[in-house]
Amino acid sequence: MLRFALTRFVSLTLSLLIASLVIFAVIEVIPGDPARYMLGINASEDAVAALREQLGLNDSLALRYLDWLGGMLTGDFGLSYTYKVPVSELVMQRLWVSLPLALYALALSTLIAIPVGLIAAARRGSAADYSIMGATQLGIAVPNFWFAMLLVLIFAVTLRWFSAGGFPGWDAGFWLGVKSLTLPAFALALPQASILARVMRSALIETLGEDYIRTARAKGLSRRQATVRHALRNAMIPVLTIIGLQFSFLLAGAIIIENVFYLPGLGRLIFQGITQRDLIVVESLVMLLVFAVILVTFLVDVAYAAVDPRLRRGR
Amino acid sequence: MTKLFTTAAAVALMAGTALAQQDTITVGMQLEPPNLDPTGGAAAAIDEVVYANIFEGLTRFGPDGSIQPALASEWEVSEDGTVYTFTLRDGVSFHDGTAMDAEDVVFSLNRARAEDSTNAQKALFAGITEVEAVDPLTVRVTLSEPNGNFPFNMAWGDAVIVAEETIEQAATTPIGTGPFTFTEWVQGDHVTISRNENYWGEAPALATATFKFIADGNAAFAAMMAGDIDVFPVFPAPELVSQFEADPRFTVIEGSTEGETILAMNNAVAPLDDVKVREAISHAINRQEIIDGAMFGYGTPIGTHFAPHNPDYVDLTETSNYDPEAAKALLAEAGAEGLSLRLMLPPPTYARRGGEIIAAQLREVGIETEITNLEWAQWLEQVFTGKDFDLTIVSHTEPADINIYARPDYYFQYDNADFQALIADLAVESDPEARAAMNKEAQETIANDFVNAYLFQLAKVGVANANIEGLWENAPTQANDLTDVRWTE
Amino acid sequence: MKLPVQLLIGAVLSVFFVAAALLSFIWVPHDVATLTISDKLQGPSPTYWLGTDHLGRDTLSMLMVGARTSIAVAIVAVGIGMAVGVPLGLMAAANRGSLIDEIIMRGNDLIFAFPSLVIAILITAVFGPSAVNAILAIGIFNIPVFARVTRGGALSIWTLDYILAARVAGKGRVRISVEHILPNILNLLIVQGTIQFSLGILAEAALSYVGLGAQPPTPSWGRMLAEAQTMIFTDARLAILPGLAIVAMVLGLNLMGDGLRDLTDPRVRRARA
Amino acid sequence: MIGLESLSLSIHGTPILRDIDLSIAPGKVTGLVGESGSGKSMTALAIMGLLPNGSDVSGAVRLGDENLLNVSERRLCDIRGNRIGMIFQEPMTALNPVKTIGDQVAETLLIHGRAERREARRIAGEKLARVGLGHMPLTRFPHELSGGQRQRVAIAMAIALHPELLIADEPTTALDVTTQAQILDLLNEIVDEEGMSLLLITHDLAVVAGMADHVAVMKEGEIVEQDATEPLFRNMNHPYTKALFAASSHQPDRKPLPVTDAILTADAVVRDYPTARPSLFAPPGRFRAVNEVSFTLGKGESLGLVGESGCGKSTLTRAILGLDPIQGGRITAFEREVGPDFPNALRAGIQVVFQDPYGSFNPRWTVERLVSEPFHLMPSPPKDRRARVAEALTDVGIDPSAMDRYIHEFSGGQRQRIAIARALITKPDLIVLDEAVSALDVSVRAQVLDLIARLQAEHGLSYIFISHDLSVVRSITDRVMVMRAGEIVEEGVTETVFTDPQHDYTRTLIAATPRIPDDWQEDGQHA
Repeated sequence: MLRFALTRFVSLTLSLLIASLVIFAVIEVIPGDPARYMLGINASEDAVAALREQLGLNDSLALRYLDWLGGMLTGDFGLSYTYKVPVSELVMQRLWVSLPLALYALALSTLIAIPVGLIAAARRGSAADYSIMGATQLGIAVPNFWFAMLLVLIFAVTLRWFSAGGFPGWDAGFWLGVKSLTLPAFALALPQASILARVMRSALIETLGEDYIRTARAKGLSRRQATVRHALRNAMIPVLTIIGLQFSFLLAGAIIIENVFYLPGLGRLIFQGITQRDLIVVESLVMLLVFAVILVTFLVDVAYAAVDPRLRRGR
Repeated sequence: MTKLFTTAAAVALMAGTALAQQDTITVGMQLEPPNLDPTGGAAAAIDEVVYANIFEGLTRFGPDGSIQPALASEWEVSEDGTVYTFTLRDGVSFHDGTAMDAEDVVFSLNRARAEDSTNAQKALFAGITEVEAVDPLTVRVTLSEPNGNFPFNMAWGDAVIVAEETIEQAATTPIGTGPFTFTEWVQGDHVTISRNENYWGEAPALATATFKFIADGNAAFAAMMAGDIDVFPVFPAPELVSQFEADPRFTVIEGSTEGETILAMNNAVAPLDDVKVREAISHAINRQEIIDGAMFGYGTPIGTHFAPHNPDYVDLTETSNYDPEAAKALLAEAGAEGLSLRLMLPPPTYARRGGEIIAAQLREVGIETEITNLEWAQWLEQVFTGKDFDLTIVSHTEPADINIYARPDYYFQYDNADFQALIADLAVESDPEARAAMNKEAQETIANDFVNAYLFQLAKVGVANANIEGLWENAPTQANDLTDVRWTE
Repeated sequence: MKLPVQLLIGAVLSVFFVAAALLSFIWVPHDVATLTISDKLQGPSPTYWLGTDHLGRDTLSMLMVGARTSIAVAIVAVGIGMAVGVPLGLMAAANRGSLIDEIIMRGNDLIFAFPSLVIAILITAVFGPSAVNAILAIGIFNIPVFARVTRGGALSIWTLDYILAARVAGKGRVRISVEHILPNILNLLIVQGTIQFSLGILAEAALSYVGLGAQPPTPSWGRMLAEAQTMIFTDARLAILPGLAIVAMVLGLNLMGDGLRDLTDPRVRRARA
Repeated sequence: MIGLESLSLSIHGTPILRDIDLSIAPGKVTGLVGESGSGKSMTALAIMGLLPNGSDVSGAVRLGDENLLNVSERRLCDIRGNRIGMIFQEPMTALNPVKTIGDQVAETLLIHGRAERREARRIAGEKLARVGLGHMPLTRFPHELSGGQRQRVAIAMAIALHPELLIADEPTTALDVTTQAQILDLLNEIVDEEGMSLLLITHDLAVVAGMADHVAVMKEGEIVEQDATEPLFRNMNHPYTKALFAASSHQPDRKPLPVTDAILTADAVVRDYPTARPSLFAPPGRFRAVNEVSFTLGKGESLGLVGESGCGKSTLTRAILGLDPIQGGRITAFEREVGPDFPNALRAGIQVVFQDPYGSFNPRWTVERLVSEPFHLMPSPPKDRRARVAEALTDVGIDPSAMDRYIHEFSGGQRQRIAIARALITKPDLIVLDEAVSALDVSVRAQVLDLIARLQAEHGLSYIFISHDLSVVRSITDRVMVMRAGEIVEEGVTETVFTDPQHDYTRTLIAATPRIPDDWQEDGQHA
């Protein structure tokens, strides 16, 4: 296990290093001067030049890359150009919106998808199966931002059950925070739940066709017992993969939803960072997201091992 | 049944709101300020939060655009117009309790004009040769040449008075002299300010005010409707305003801004260096259609680069009236048929929607356009600095900025020596009547040269709870002065 | 053999939109480049079957031309993904376990690790927003998908005896990949292609919605949604119609993909027989 | 005590079983024999009530005074595992990979409420000991066990509640011959000691001959003949029984060819596989699959290679074909070293036929293209390509008109013939037959063996005949090598090796092979 972890660690570090190079290179070639953006249309040339100097934009590329990389290793992500606060502070603030939102959406999607997929697989070919499959097809086809618009229209404007968006902060009370994340979480969860339910169903159907299910039935297990005691855990492997992928997606991919509900999350921070040419914020955030994805992938691998004993000892 | 329930809920909600919000207010803004230091950035959102609320200058803009005393109670100009002596108010202190005196003024002005200054409007301070503290309540400013605009310059948000000890942290925790003190900033969501109990003037009616940032027009609408926002001084989606007009809970405040929205043309490159082509383009444009289509009727047509609410304004819209036939004739005359031009559009709605309409209108007279949407940073780099464009749409929101036409290196590259001389004279002229005449001449010159196609004066369309009074109607500068804002019930 | 119902429904929906898109090349009810501002925001009428938008353009015509944009972007993006991903996948499978396989697969993982929408935003920030760059952004993320599917499918075929037979017949890896592997994973690729196609339509809509896709005056469904967003309270039709178009097209493609998979998957076929 | 009465079954309208009458006597072993598709397994599943969806079944399955076809699903659950246990063919997939073997055995007890968790685990331990796995911790997972061990776990699960009937559906087909012998012994022992009935389903006549008290022969969904074992073998009243018997002990008619000079020589061949690195920075480990194997094959000779799975036969084959590099020694064919640089023209002299008639052909090619693929080895493909393909097809007994058809239109036996045609197309000197008849039913296998024998005589071919099946190797080879763990343990003239094996392992192999007693065959055999 240690060797497995070590090998993974080396390749993980290498991936991160390559990722950091790519990110830095891409972001540095984005046209647009942060200093001029900050000072606007009437700024004099020497004011812009002075600001460039102040922001360290006149240093060589290599120097700035190394600076950035070195900073990150010591946990110092630098100072945001526009906000003038440490990037880590900005990120932490936003993370307290994005992370709960991602987890909320993931929980919703999992809680909806697993029972639904289970029912569809167990009653394969029944009316329930067909309606579930039809509904999930629809769920996958609906763009989540459009669904979000509809949710706002129904629940915020017409019914007024929820506010149309915004996030009061956790200080305002836990339930208030949860409430304001509910519509966005549903908007995010719908397509994810549809995908997950389908994966769950097909994985389960596949496992139910395995020989050991027949063995279990020959032992006297009922169809339901065989499904719950034998098929479910084996079917969890593909489901786990999707859950892992979805988490990463939800963390970073909520940009549009965050915009619809004007939530101060990571996605919006990236978007703002790009429009404001706050390069250091963008670089650090993208890097962080890539790191999160790689970490989640690693955790999913570990979770596999927990589910499947065949994977426990090395390779 | 459902309807009854909804209505009851709405009534309950409103009653609750009214009671709870007697002296607090939530102000909606489309853009979040990147930081809160008005001397360190150009973003309008900074001034919209801090101007006249947290920070004050020697002078200030009044709601009608007039220049009023602020931290300076009065000022004198020397005979030759080069020395300004400001008398400061007594008993003014910063929010941290330290007194504001002449040294702070000297520091603020010298900092803004220093060589390594990063002030976005450094030009405002360009003529200053010396700033002295005569005594703790008197400041003398010496200019290299007379400047009738100097009190006007000092009213800008970029010229507010700050303290040396606290300026470094102004980006995140601003400390000024204004009627409100900074309370908190939840990045990405809101800024809260509270009443300054030690304010030198009359204390404001509001105990706290929260600026909430909502970029999306829909969300802004929903938040207004839900009562999450009490006032949205510049509502981001004009197409939704009619909904508020129909609703007695709200008042719609329609005012003017200093924003001349123009179709800027690159005067230095062919074929736009030919005045006939520029004239043709000006005649090809139907302003009312743009105002209706892009701004849903909000906006005043203009024929030159000057705000219609200014007493010196001349209506020159007829010079460049909508006349596609004339446009075609002019193009033929200039030998410029079958033109294809690049139209660069920055992000605001007026530009993006207006651009589509203009493209269609130009097509009618035989000019094809290739639209490129740009972010502000790209627009600044490519269009504004790089001057790599044919046409662009932008609103010039700085007040009284016709002088930009005297800068031949300005992005639209209008180079007219007579006009430059005129503006130079204007700068040193302080007689109001002479100034008015010169302003008129300037307006006519650029209109007749068809430097740019002048579209409309950007309207300021705000939406507010009907029970709020004291809001600015117009926007002589980008600010949300909350000093006199109060609830009526 | 009986065609699966979902394949039929899917094919009908997809063909409907493709036909509308093709028709738009030769005929639309109203020219979408002409603005009739005096006719703005009209409801459905005999002149404008589905009404007009805020600039007085005919919604039906916009939807038809928008279908063209969506389909074109999605097809080219999938094309890029296939053109690059399939050879990479074949190469990786043919050299299983080698350094080249490792590099290709790690490269794939790396692309997967990047948040796609963020990268799309970055790409458009670098090159400017346009349909071409939207294609590029969507296409890049299609590459690892196809590489993976290809490699997975190819690996299982490489274990079959007829590959050994081909090697005994003296054929090299490239030749075997082209002659034996590719034709036998084609059904996999078609199914995946259909799915990626529908994802491409969703991605194009999302990118256009945030203003990074097709640029005006080119109509696109995502842009129509973005423009109609603030109209949802006054004229919900404008926000609902393009959304429905996206849903119907994506639904059609997904149903078709699933139907094709059922049709080509021998396991399902056996169960059906 | 279990009786099938006029059991008929159709699935989605396709008739599968017709009027099956069979009674399974208590404490006895009943054998059910038939070729693939004869309906043996469906009969078992019908007894268990585990038929697939769409099944339409009539008749009766009597257990005590109940007809299992009429009782509720809940009642069936009570009976399954409790009164009837069952084991299946594939030990590798029959166990749940994510549960320990102890839990899986204990589950039988738990599910029927016979014991509490702790008690169930104790009994599970006992039952595992009963099937010869006493040394195995209960916490092992199936993937840590060998195939034979897994089949033992499956048996332990099936007998945990001491059922009246145990159904074993091809329980040893997937196992090596020595393992098969052990499992069959175990089953015998259990039936004897516990007095349960065993329904043994197999395609192998020799297995039932050694195990069963009563045998039923199935063909196309019907029982064509049943009787006590010995009388049935002695009498063979039904022609199908006779045919089946004949095929299973078929000896192709062949004479050894005069062997001339060597065409293939292996000299101390070593083939290593890299395995996982033992530690992070250490070089990868090595697994020696073929260890210093040497032999010579003369022209016109038929050389057998026998061994159990994993002994290295297939690895050696791949090395001979020049598909994989070798790490030591050398292989010479036609006086050139076989390896990556082996010229194509010479490669054409060595062709191969694989085991799996389904995986051996690209399903998207026509037969013509499939058969002519080895022409790739020639510098320029022959002009008369179609004629050559037709010739090869005729040679193997396939009508040349098959040329434009696709492979899925052919049966398994026909496919193996086409595979042989493909091997013949370049007129090779040597054909490697890698388990070429192992996947075929006995009657088809007999025909293909005849074909192989005939072709050798007609074309003067040399064969390397690789198989795990000793009787087949015995019938078709001149010389045989016995391989075990990468090494040749015995080599010699086939008859000598089989009648007088020298090595212990060879003896074990021969002893483990089930045989029909010689004295039963007098009447039935016709060559």
